Amino acid sequence: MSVETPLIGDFQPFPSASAEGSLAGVRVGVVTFPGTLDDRDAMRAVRLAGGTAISLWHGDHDLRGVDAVIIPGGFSYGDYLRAGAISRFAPLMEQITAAATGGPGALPVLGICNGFQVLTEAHLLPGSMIKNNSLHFLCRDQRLRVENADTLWTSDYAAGEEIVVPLKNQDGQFVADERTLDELEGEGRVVFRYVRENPNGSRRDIAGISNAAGNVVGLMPHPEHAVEPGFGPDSSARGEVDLRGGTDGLGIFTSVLKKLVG
Amino acid sequence: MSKKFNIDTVANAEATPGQALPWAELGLKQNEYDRVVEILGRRPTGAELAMYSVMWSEHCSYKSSKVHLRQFGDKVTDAMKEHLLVGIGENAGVVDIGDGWAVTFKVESHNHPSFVEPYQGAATGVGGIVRDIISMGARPVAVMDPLRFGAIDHPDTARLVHGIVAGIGGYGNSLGLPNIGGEVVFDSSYQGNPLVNALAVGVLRHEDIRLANASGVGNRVVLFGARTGGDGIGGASVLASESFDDAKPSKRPAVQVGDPFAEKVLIECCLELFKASVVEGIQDLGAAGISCATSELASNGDGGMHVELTKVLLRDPTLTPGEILMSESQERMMAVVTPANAAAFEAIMDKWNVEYSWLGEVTDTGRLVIEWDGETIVDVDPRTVAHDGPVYERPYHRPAWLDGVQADSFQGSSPDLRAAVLELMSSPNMCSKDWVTNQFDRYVQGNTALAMPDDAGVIRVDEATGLGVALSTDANGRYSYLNPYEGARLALAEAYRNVATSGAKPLAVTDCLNFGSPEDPEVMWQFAESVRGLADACQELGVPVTGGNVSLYNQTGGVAIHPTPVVGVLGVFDDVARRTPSGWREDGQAIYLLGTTRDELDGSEWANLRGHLGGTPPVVDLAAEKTLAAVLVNSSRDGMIDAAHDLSEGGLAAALSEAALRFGVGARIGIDELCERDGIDPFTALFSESQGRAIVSVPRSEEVRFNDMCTARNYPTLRIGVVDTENSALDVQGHFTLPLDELKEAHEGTLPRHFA
Amino acid sequence: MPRIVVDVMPKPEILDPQGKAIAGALPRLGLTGFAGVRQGKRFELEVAGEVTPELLEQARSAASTLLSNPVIEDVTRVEVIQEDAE
Amino acid sequence: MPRIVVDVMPKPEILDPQGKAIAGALPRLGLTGFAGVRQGKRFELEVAGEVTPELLEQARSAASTLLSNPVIEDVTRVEVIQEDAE
Ligand SMILES: Nc1ncnc2c1ncn2[C@@H]1O[C@H](COP(=O)(O)OP(=O)(O)O)[C@@H](O)[C@H]1O
Ligand SMILES: [Mg+2]
Repeated sequence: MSVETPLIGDFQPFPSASAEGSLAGVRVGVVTFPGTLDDRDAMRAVRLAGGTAISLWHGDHDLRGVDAVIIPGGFSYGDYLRAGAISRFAPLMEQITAAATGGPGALPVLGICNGFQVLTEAHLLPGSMIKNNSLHFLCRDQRLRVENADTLWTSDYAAGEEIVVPLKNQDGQFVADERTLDELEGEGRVVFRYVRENPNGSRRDIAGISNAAGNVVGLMPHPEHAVEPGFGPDSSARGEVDLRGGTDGLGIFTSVLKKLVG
Repeated sequence: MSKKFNIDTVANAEATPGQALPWAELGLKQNEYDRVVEILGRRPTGAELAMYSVMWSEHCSYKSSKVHLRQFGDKVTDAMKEHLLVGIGENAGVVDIGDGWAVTFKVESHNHPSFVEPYQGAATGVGGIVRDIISMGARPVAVMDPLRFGAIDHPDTARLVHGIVAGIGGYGNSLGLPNIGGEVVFDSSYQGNPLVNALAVGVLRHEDIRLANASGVGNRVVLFGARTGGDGIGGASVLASESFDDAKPSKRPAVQVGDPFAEKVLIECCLELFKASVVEGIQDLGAAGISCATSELASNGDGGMHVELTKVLLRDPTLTPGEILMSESQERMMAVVTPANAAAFEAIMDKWNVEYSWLGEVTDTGRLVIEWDGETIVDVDPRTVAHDGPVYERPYHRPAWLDGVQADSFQGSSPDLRAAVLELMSSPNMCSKDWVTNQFDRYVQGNTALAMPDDAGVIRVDEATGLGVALSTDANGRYSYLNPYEGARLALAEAYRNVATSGAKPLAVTDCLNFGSPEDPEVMWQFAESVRGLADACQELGVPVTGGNVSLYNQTGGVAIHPTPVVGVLGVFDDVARRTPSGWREDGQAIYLLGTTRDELDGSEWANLRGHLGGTPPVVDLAAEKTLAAVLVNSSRDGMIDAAHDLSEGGLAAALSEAALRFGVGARIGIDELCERDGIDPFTALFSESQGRAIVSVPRSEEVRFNDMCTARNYPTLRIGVVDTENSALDVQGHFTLPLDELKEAHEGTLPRHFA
Repeated sequence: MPRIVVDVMPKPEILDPQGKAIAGALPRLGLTGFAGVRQGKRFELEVAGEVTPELLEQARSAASTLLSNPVIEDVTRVEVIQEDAE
Repeated sequence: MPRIVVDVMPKPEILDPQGKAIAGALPRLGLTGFAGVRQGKRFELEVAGEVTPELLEQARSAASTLLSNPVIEDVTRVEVIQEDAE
């Protein structure tokens, strides 16, 4: 059984942000677990980037033929026990794990916030997240540096480019042992780094990482909340002051669409 | 299998008329108990007593406030009803916002539980109001949280602030509801009685409105969501000892613990039920739990219901029937489903892994009959439980001390203005609330067009057209203390002005009336005056009250809180892209002050900082507020202004500081012409809290048009300065210059200093 | 270094959402033998020198004021552990 | 009802922000005798009947797969408790 996250009004069709019609042929699955919150936002981001968003249900055994998967943010299973710990055992995660580790041409997977936590719990990405140093939930606009612009999810950025996207979580402190951290650095697998201020104590200011093959990426901040003018952060790394005008996150979604078309 | 209780059946009640019952321990008065006996024509059973006692409590029956609250209905004109789809009396009111869309919104209190257990009290407060919204058939889309704490440096305040803020965030963030605004006020009158009000707003299509009623004889009644535990029935354990046979009852929890995850699942599950059209009516379970849900559903429908109580899934198997009826366990809902839809209902429950139990069915007997193991333990006319509770005309009178207080006007000597602005902006009530609001998710759902620290929260409803709503909540306990009638009108005026400042057209009102004990005639007077003031003001502004909540007995010992009528105003936007932020952005834009400034410092934040509370609050002129709102809404729609910020607590000094800090853009301001025009000194110009005022920034190209509009509407307007992006300072020429860095540090340092 | 262990559990009559979620997940892992789960906290207070009776008293006081919330939790144990093993 | 207790503690090399916050708060309560604090989790798995070796095996499996994350935590105990007391 696969059911869309119920809506009161269904998604309104709105014009695709992309002129390249071919991107619309790319199907990006967005997974909903019980307690997932940012699924509709991730779907909107895919659509604004020009692609086609497909809703995936955690209890299904079928990836519905999608070309890429986003595990969105939220509090799946309430974040009880540990963030992502229970979701990791969902039937759909078996499909995702198998498809994401399948060698060349493996499924591109992006985990955002809770999705990143699920990916570490599922051992698709190393390390783990513990409580923020402040012990508080923290919501703020966060500046990041794109350290690796060669992944499937970051190719629309230039290496070293800075972006501003919202950050919102309680368990956002990335930790791993020193050896793993060295390995991540050495292999260029640190994809995003906090700049100016480390909001939660993450080791080596790491905000996002990839697996060795580069198809699986996880990050704590929320690029899907910086894709639509008027509903993003107040600022952009491009410097202008604009009311909720920041769309620096859109590149994540256009990156994977273009890669999959190209 | 049900536990063996020595239960009190209807047959037993008839057979043992002389049996003493613990009605007094359950909070009933002698006359109330006598009335129950009269209604039933016999003594109640233990279970019936449980139902009547909770449903006739102040909290559920509004027995002290009802006679006053009627004015909200009585003073509604036909014109005000234009946008009302569902008015007062349902779980929440529903307002038409056009294009077939409707919104439902309501504010409620969770004050007492939050004092006992701040985190869980605040969390379950959010949970409760969100269930009200779901039960109307709506998808919740945002929450807000008006809060009041005791003095910032009191030893108990940090405990409450930490717990309550974390609880609001812990629950709301986990539900995926953006928090788009609220209030944080510190005042020693709330020391033993913090106020935790929570507002939720939801969105639905007109055709999806669901009313909580049980109609259709033979339709089935189902309870779903969390299991029923002993939550919230602490005081009712007298019932347990009455009827329990073999073992001692387990302990009853003193507080309720919320499970936001269960509620998030409940939201999605209910929306799927609505979408699939498999429920006829739906009712949330809050205070008074199953007693409330069954009696309200039955009396609002065909009038009868038959329930087998042993079917209720329990978390604690030692609960007695009376306790089950009274339990306030969270995250539960009750629905009425046709037999034909039962399987579809079950499939949706199974998909979301939600537990449910079929309790009974709708009947046409006019009776609510509840059985326990085949024996009748409740047989009542549900209307007598849900609607015919006692109504009191409590005595009230104007406090004798008020004359003295009102005569004691603020007499301050003019301070150094620069230092005064810094002091004001770093004070507990005027400082930045970022430390609080950064703990709330304002982005989730992707529809937040405006949020903290702007004047109103703005949510897009329709992605295709940009149709959306704006919301603001306001109250000023000091104003209400000085004059409760005017205080309530001032609260409405401010919320209305905040919504209009954001560019939305105000449409409807919700309110949460927080007061002391109604048994104190002086408090009762404050209450009566507040309701009268709010109802009158709603009529004058043409915005109806659609629902709300009353919270009484907010006092410690004999000392009541300041009367605090929290007012929430909802406004509508054709396109949220037109919303106006509070801060300046563009160099060279002209800054205008709208409205007239009088010497009105009584009850002000400045007087408060000097430890003074006396005199009379600022004058409210609602006709002027209406004109101001029209100016603000029209100039936003026609693109004449780029920023707007209303003047309220802290006056012009606060508004200028906030407009500058919003985007870190300064301005050059001149106040001498203002002083001359309004006949005031610079100190009054900056700190007076006269109403009906706002500052706006106008692009050069729009100045003529903007001035013409204000002149046409005959609204006082004065150009007081220009936006200055070059010089990062608030420069009040001839008086002082405040570098924004210094102002920001003063503004943002206060809460972290006390609580981080 | 000797440690004082403090165990804190949700009161039995209080809803334990975390325990409930775990209990719901176990069967999906094929672990069907459990009737319920409750999740509490375990604190280890490290002691620099010797555990004096006065220190144990301090630990008890910490347990009931800071480490537990008496409204919803019970302190179920305050005990000294000498070595790394229990 | 017998219970199986599972204790899970943060790995020593992982900074424990909660433990750190508690360690910082203790002296403010006048409790100055502790060198450090670590906060972990304690799970109680309720067993309906008897605790069989197979069930204990299930509990161990739950402890290592679900109840702890080996990247940041150690399972420090899996043990049967018969009565309400330890
Ligand atoms: N508890 C809170 N939760 C969310 N937002 C809050 C809270 N307290 C204050 N705010 C927000 O901070 C801003 C400033 O608050 P306030 O000065 O009370 O606004 P106003 O004077 O316009 O009513 C507003 O946007 C308000 O919504
Ligand atoms: Mg305002």
